[in-house]
Amino acid sequence: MSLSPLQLCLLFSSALFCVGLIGALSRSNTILVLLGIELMLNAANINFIAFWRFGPAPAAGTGVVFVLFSIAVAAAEAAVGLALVIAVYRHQKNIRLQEANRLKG
Amino acid sequence: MSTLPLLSLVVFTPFAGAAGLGLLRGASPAASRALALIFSLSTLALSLVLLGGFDPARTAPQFVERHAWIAALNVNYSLGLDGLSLLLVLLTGIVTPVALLASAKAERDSRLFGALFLMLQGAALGVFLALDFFPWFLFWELSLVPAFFLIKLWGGQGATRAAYQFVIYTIGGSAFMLAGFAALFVATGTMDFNTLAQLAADGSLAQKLAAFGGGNWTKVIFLGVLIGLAVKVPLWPFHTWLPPAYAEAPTGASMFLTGVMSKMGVYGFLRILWPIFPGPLHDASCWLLALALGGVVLGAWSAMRQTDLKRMVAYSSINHLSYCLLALFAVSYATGRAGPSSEAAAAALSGTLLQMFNHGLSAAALFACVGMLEARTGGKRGLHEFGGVRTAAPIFAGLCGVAMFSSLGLPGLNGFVGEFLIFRGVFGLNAWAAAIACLGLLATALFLLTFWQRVFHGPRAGATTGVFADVQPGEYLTLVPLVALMLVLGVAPHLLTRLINPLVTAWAGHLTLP
Amino acid sequence: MNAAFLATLSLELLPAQLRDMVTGWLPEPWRWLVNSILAIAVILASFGLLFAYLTLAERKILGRVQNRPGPNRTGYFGLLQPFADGVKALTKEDIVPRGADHLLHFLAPVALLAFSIMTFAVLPFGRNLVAVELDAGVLYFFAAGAATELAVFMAGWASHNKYSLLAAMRALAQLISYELPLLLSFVPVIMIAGSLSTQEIVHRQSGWMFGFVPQWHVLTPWGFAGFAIFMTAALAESNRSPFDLPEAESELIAGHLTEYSGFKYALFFMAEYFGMCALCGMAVTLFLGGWQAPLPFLEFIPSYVWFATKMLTLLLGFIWVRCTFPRLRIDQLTRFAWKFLVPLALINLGTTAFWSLTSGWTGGLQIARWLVAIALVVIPFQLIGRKLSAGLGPRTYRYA
Amino acid sequence: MNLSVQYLWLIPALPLLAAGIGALTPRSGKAIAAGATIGAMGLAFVLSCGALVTALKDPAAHLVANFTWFELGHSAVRLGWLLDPLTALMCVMVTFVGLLIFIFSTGYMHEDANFTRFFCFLSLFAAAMLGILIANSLLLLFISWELVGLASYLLIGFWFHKPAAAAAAKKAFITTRIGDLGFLLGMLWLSDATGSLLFYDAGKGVLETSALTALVTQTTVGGLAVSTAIGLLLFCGAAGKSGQFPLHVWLPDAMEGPTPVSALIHAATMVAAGVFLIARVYPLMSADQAIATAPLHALSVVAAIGAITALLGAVIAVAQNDIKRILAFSTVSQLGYMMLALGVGSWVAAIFHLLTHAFFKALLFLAAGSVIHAAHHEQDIRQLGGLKGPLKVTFATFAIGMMALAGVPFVFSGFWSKEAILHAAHGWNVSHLPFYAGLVAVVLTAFYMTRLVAEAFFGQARSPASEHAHESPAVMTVPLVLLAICAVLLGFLGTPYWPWLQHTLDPKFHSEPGGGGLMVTSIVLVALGIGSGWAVYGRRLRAKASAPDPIEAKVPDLFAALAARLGFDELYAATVGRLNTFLADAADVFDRYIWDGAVRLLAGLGQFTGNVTRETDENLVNGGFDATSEQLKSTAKTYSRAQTGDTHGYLMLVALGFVLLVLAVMLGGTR
Amino acid sequence: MTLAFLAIAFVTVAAAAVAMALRNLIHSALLLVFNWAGIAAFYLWAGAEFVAFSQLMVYVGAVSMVVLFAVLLTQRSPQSFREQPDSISRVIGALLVGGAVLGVLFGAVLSSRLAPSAATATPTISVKELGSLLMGPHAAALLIVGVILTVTLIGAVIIASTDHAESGKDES
Repeated sequence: MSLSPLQLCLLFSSALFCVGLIGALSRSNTILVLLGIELMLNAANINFIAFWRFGPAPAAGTGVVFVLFSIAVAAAEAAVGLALVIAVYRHQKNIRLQEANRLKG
Repeated sequence: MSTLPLLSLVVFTPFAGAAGLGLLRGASPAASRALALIFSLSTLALSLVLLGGFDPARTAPQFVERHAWIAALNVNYSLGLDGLSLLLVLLTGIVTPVALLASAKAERDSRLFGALFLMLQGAALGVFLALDFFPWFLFWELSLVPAFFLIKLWGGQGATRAAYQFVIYTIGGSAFMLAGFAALFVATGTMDFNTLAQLAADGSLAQKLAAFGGGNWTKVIFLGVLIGLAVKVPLWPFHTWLPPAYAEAPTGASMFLTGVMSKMGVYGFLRILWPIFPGPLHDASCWLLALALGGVVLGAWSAMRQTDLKRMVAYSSINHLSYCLLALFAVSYATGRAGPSSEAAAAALSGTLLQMFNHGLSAAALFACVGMLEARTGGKRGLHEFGGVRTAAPIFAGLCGVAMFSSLGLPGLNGFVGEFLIFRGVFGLNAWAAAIACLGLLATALFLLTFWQRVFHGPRAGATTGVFADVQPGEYLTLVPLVALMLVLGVAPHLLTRLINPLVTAWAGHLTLP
Repeated sequence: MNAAFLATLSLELLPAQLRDMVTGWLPEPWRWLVNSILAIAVILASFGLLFAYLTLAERKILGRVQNRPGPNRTGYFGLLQPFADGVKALTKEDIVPRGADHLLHFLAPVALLAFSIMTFAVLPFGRNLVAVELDAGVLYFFAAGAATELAVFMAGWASHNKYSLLAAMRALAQLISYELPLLLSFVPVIMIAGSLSTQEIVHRQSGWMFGFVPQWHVLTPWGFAGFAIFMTAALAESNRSPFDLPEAESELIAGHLTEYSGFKYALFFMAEYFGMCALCGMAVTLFLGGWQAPLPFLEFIPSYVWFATKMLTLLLGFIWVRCTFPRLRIDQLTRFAWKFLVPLALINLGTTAFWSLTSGWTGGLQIARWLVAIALVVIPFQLIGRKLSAGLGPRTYRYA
Repeated sequence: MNLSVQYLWLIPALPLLAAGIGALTPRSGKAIAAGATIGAMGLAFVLSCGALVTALKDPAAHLVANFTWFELGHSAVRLGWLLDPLTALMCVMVTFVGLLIFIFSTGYMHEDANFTRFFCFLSLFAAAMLGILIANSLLLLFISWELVGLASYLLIGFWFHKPAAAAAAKKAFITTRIGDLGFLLGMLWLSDATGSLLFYDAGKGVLETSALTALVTQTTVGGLAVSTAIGLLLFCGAAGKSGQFPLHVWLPDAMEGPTPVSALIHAATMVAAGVFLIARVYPLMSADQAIATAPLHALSVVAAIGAITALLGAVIAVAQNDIKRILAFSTVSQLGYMMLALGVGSWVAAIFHLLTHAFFKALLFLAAGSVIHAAHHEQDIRQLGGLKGPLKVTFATFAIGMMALAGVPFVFSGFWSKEAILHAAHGWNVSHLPFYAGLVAVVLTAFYMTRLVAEAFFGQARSPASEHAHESPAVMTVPLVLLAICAVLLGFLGTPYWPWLQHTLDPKFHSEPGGGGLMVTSIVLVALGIGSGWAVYGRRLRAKASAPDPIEAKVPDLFAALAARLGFDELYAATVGRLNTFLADAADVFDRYIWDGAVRLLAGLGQFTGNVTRETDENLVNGGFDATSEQLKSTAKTYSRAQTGDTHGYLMLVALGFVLLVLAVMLGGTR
Repeated sequence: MTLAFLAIAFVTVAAAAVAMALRNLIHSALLLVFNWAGIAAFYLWAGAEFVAFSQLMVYVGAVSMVVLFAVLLTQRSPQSFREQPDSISRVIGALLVGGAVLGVLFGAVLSSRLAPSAATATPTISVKELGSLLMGPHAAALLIVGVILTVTLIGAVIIASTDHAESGKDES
């Protein structure tokens, strides 16, 4: 089955995405959930670069630019997420995600 | 026409006085009374100045002041003076100081009393001088406020109820008038009496209103304005507020109410209703005549039944005012009919004006006398509570006698001239109405003489047994000017007719129905 | 070896020619591979040698400064001392604490060394002597540098020891705090040079002003300020002298290296020195005009010689600083970074912007440009400096 | 010395001035007031004589002086003075009699406290009366007419502390006022019809031919000519003032006033004003005689009323016991005679009788006054008696007056004037009833006068008052004597043989011959009257005051009815009085309950709607609102349960959503 | 060329999978850092050097530090790194859902017939081009990202910091 490099990259990123998703869903430790999410974000970045590299319009560097922005934002998000985790921990003495459900209906 | 805004001065000096009194915290009762008197006399002085500058030959309003007030709504603050207003301003100028003098002794908080009285006077002057509906209605309503407080705070036992009834009844009426004028304004875009009158004269007002609201819209508006004015005069069925209001009011207030306030209603008829709605007034005149006659006859007869002197004088003022209306309605009744010499209409109209002036004087004098009776006997004013006052206070009896005979319409005194002219006019316009009205004359004579006989004649009995002082120097100042005026005007009425005759002839002149 | 070849032989191009001689005959893909391996080998060899003798030089100079001879037993003037240390390190027992995370414990020094060595790839040793010609070379340099904190953390964490963990945390704090001024201080150079590639930066500094003054960045007001901040930050990055809190004797024993011994400790040591050399190399490239000759008539000396001399002077500067400055406390250290270096670096960005915008001024304006630039550098330095030391005053000690 | 018409206004002005002075002088200034009044009256008398001289120069002419009172519309209200023989004669009479009465009353009222005020009112009255006489405009006449009414009110009610006097004054004023209404209406109609109220105004005057013809031609309701209607209305005024049949009730009560007042007002002047008015507007009244077809002639009504009143007055007078009441009723009947004369067409005879009556009735009243004065205010003839002795002069003058009144032939004026009236009545072609009534009245008059004289003067004194009676002082008796002389002499001015008076008044007057038979019948009747009177009362003089009256003995109920003045007062009280109170009650009830009720109803309505709106507001609107919000809350609760708070769950849902989305897109086949 | 790609891909995914599976937090964190380095390698393979180096710098340099610090700060005691195993049902559920998503994605990718790009010249983007792009059309985005970064980091510091007032309260 001849797979174009683009499809390969897409497969690679979707694989990474699913691993992130499974991790986020299965682990009860908040930090790992965050890391799972981080993985998903990186998978998205991979897609960007893949489409930039193998996509129809390589000249326009928007893919790359967007990856840069995405990295920046993901970093910020990670920082805030972990800060929240620390705050929750200080309050709840453990960081199991199920137990942080005070915001329910 | 001097550059000095005379009319505004006339209207606003009393208000200034009221404000001044309001501010003067520490003024002693005597000082505040004196101040109030000076300010109210200012009106008399200014009206004499106006009299000097007044040119009777011109029927159009003089000393006109016209400033745009709310330009968007074409509302402007315009004052004007013609024969009619001059007469009433003079009347106010005379009656108010006298009323203040009459109520000099009895008032508790004379500073507030003075202030309210001056406000009342200012409002009344405003009504007589305004040429535009907006300021006119403003003053019309404004006059109610001080009147309400005067009656309520210084009145007799039933004062509160009487004051409420008086104010609410009048405001109820004027609400209809306001609605009417609002419709008028929307249809014609102006609120100025003269322009409206011209529109009515050349018939375009009817078309405008018809275009605005359909065929009988003019009638509805006419009815609204009529009710508003009828309540104030009062026209007979709407008069039930008057006796309690006048009876419960303090002497000074009732003098002013009967002397000036009731004239506002008649002024309204002459200034607003008649020129602007000649047609509808003509159509409704037969009913209105009946009501006026009711007022004359039944007013006098119910006066007979009254035991409270003030209520009796109140009913007598209803009777007298109904004469004025009778004349006006007779004129409007005859407007369409061919044949009546404008002579009769002129007589009727000048009779109305004179009657207004004369009744102002005589009613005020009567109330003053009743007030004096009350003052001497600590509030008693029942018909049977006195007896032989003439033996106790002959001079007082003399002065009160002149006032009574003047309001009786005895020739030689001012009352007769007005009534004679009214009857002369009404007889020419509608003979039967005059005939029935004569009954009123008889009834007036009857109840006034009963009053005179019960109170003044007979041996000294009831309240007059104790010490019963004759006329005090202060009271002279109240009664003598009025009585003197009655005598002078009785003999030489041309002093007044000279002023109003050209105006009346002008009115009587254009009597053709548009 | 024909005459033409000898004629063209010049010192300048010597390294390139030597390389061509060795790999000239290989087919294309293979030649690239061999060349790069060759380059790696040469760099490792030269810098390994430099490391050895640097340790020696440091201990000799330290001794001389403290008026003592320093190591002079091993060979003439102690020249063989490094090899003796090396042998000692190799033969010492490598102890791993119980309960420690073996994998991480082993991985820490390796990672640290790997990242340090990676930074040499982009340094332009000579006119066209650069291992990898990357157009984002400087960025690569600092990206690799940034990974060192990870290794420190691994070291601290893997040794299963409270104190080493704490020390690692403090070291990390210092490294992170100083990474910021380091990065900010090189940004002006990028702004003026207009490119991230190291060769381009060096080429930008060629040319002379007034015939004999080289166009080096350090000789411009913002350049000098940038160079000063860069060097201070570099000192802190490589845990040297005033900032060598992590492995200071008087502190927590050897900081995060307490649990290391033997060869792993040597590796850490080597990585530290490599890091120091790399930073000095980058300082030379950015500010001191890389392999450019200081004076026009000295152009004939080959470029890599200039590079080496400048780097060595900086290294000796480091050692000299180590002898003179007292050690800073952790809170003074961080306050110094955040409240002094970072603001100055940011203001320096401002001055550079002013400098680049006013490049068109000529004549009188030229002097005004210089004066303003100098003022922009000196005045904030005075103000922030005075403000920084305002709170210090006489120190009061509280004895436990 | 003649007085031109321009200065005619001086005659009433002088007494008015005196009245003003009197009003201002304090009680103590008795002399000043009396002096001023009498002086003014004297001067007025002199001026009146002057006016008479000018009038006699040209009896037919009506000298006129008009002026504008005030402008009204295009024209103006104009008043004026009129001088003609009628005015002059009346002025002279009024001023002369007034003067005598003033002199008399100075004595009579001497000890009264309000002496000055009395004289002030008297001169006010005189001024008003003279105003009526000289008025050339019906309006001016009406004004003076009302002022006369006022003066009479003040004078009748002079002793106002007596309730009876006060009531009498009010009654007088009201009754005359009723008459005046008619007068006013007539005047209004006249002014409306002719446009002016002046009698003689150079051709345009009301009484001049042009206006009269206009009035006669116009007809009004019931086919009556306008002039007839106006005439009748004016006659109402006259009837009221002169105490004619329906409105005579106030005259007897008016005796409550002091006797000089009664004399002045109820003998000479005021009551005569009515007759004078009809005489003045006689052309208007007689205008409709020309139209034979007219359903009713004004004058016939006048004649009828005159006859009835004459008869009525005489009959009631017979049964009265108070000396002044008897004289009052006799005045009523004599006025009836005058109206009769006017009605039958001879206003000249009426005026002649008016003049003569003025003198002898004033004489009788003053004599009665002096009797009362003497008998210490005792007025009941049954109490008096035997006064002939002590009051010689009073008795003599009283007798002369009695004989003139009764119409004793030839010597006394009363005979001639009554003769003229009867002669005219006889000549009236419409009907003879008034003539017969006149004759009966002559008999009755003679009868009650003799009864009066007999009861009062003859026999012996029946009460302490009459015993100590003593003659009045000279100031009272001198006017009596003067009046007595006039009562005698005046008759000769208008005898059929030398009708001077008639000619001066009405130049076209011609006396028809053959009055002789009539004269004989009247002489016989007078003799019959006096004889029967003397027969009943003269011979058997009353012994005690309480002795029953002879006639009363014979016809007790008739006598009682007559004594009670035929119950007119009760009748009026019953009808008019009750109607009046009923109307007053009705008006008051109407006011208090109907109109006030309507207002209260409206207020109640307002309150009711207020409550209704509050109620609906309270539970309808708010209730609905609460229910909906409750509903909203419960649905919200159900949905909120979906928020489990489990982050994993949310992520799971997102993933599943994503899967479904992609499947939908791929399978959806939008490719 | 694809060989390198396959190697990188395989290593990265494996690292990720193991990271998610491990019980020891620090190990999984470090493996994740390795994963990020793998992704950076992929970027290098794809020719976007600048992105690779920034990925290295940002993730391997900074985010790893944050993660590790977070892990350290939230452990009560060393042995607590041994986490209790998650409930089986949750893991199974996660696997199912993950599998479904994976299947869907793979199906989508395989079934899509994206035209292979002409791949004339391996597109490279120099730092200058990138700079002009960033400063040109995407200048606004750049500024906004700058603002976001400052704000979020300050926010994170505030959230995580235990200022004395609050912590005192909590500790009790």
